[in-house]
Amino acid sequence: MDPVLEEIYALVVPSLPYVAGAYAILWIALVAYIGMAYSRVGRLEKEIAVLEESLERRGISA
Amino acid sequence: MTEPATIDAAVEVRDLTRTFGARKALDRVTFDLPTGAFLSIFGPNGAGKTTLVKVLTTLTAPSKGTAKVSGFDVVADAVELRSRIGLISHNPLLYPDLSAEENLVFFADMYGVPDAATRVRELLVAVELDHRRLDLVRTFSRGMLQRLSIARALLHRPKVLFLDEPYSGLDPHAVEILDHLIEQIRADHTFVMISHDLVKGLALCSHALILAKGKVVLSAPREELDEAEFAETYRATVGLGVA
Amino acid sequence: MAGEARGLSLRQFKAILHKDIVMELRTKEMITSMGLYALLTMVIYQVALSQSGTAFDPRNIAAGLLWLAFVFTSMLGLNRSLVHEKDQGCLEALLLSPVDRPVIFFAKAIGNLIFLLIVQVLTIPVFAFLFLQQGSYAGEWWMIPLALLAGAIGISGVGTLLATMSVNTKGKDFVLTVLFVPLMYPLLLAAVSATSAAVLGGDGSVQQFWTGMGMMAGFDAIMLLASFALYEFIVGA
Amino acid sequence: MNRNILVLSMLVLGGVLTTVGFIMAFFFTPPVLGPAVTNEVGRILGYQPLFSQKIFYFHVPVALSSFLVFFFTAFYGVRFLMTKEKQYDTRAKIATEVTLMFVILTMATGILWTRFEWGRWWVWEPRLTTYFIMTLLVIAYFVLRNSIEDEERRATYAAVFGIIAFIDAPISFAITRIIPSSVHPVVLRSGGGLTGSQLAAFLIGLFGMLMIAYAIFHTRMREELVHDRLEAVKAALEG
Repeated sequence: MDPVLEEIYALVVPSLPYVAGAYAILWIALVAYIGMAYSRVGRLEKEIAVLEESLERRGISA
Repeated sequence: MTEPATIDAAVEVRDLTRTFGARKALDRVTFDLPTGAFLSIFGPNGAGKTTLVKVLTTLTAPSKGTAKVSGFDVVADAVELRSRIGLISHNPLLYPDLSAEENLVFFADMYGVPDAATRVRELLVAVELDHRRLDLVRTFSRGMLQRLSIARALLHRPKVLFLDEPYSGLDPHAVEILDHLIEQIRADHTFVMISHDLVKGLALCSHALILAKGKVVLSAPREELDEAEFAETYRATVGLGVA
Repeated sequence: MAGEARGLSLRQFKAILHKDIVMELRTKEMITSMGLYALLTMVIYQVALSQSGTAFDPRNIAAGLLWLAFVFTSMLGLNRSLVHEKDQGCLEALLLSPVDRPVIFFAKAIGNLIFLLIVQVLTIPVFAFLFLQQGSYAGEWWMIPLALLAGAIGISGVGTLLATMSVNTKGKDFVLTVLFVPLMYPLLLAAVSATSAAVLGGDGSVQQFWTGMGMMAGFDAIMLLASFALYEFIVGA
Repeated sequence: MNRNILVLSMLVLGGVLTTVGFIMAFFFTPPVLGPAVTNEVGRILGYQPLFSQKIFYFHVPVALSSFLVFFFTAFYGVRFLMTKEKQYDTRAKIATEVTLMFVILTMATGILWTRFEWGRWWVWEPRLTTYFIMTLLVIAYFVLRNSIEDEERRATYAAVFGIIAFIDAPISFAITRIIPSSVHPVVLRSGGGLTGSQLAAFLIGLFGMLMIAYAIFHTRMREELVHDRLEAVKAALEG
């Protein structure tokens, strides 16, 4: 193997799992958190639409 | 400490509202109570009775509106107001590990009662607990506790007495004693009582108030009330349930 | 008018403190439970150190062990002192009287401080007797009470605020522990450092002691001020 | 609706900026040199570039953001105690929730770095210790909330504890550095500030992270508001 490359890999490769792991944890957690919040909002809004409809049918305004 | 110029009403409540988020514990409550009257507050659980008394005794601040007790505003003059009111609750509000006398002396100190020892002795005699004054409150029966807690409430000669379901959990004998004591002090005090017991509350009162969902459903002097109609209104509000 | 109000506040302060002390002398509930708890902790320490070998010098961790015992006993005591008020609704009766809320805070905090100091005074000789016999005490003697006092002030001040909160929650003592330990972390670190300097002595121990004391003084000042300012909200809620 | 669009664009922009910061960190910023080769006596014989230092470009933005968001817990706590309005309690609660999220992420990235650099999963090093305590404080905040039934009391206690915890965090930050401790290893770092492109990558990452924090906060806020509306409609229906 090219000695220069070897030196470079020796620098990068051992720490790569940790750097990649840190970055992955960060992004997966953030995306999951945001996604969950958005999906909950969506579900709640759907629920509200159903309820508001039945309110209208009963002729009461919320 | 100067008394306000005019004291027509012992309790004066105007548009009193107490909200937290969407929940309304009190909703524009308005009523007056003349000095010397006995008001019974009725209503289902969660109707706002306790909140109303908490606001009137300065333990909770109103969100909107005003309330005055004995001419003092519950927010602006809270400290003066506190020294003019007393509370008799279903809880004795006494320290079980202190003697009867120590309890009263302690509360006399808290109210800054002048010549505390004499006043305490005088009240112990009045509630017929003088012979037990050195005994720990822990050893007292329900009836004795009730008497002592009335003595505690009267220590600083309050103008207005608040009663928070004082009859709950009392045996018939203790009820009799309490009736008798209230009768004795009835003349020089204004009373505000929370009651679950329609018969008892109505028998004692000179004014009645029904709360439901934080609103005043009915507020009238005793003599203007038709008893059957009143009972009907009360039953209807209980059906309204918790606010 | 102002003088009159101050006179009343002083009378109320004395009344609450006096009442707490009389009740404690009568039941001896807090002192016995805290003292026994401290003794039991010593037994646990013996078990924990039983395999450490003869070369091990307990003096190196003495300060840490002592503060560990104080933290847990003080939480027990703090919880007790507020349960008294809560049990029969007496706290409500206190709030109904014309008393400034800070007076209640200071009276309860000083009461707790006194009980904690008593437990410390009782625990230290026992601890020294059980664990510190083989090595001689190397530091300056006056350092120990100073460090203990500075730590106890912080514990009783913030602890009174936290205990007033936790008696109104579902899991009283559990909630107190969860709130208390992380908040007290800086104080404990400084307290252990100062006490350790006092026990071990040696080069730089005086400087280490005063650094710890300074940190504790800072923590005490900031946290007492915050607790004092926020107590009214807690007690009124 | 405007608010929702703003939040969404902040989220997208935050995502773009953190990604740009990430790309810059890996492809454009010069590596930091650290002491690498030591002889038996521990003397440093040479320096080598530290690839693991790249964690810094997202670890520190998350850490700083967490502290900023924690400030809002205390800020809305004060606002609540002043006004007794429920909305400030909700805001404080969400701010603390976001703080918890960020603090845990700070710890996670920090631990991975420690594991590689020092060969241990956990070291009682001041920075990690402080964040550990902060995590416990934030968890305690939620334990406190969950153990109180009465809404208003819960809000008041949470506000008070939030304020005290926020005051406590910098104190423990300072004390872990000033009190001499025999536990944590002495860390040799090549000092000096960040160079131009390092600083740029770091700042871009930081701003991106702050935007994401803003977006998360408002998304959660929207969820709470919708939830409240739902409760109101249900109450109206039940008459």
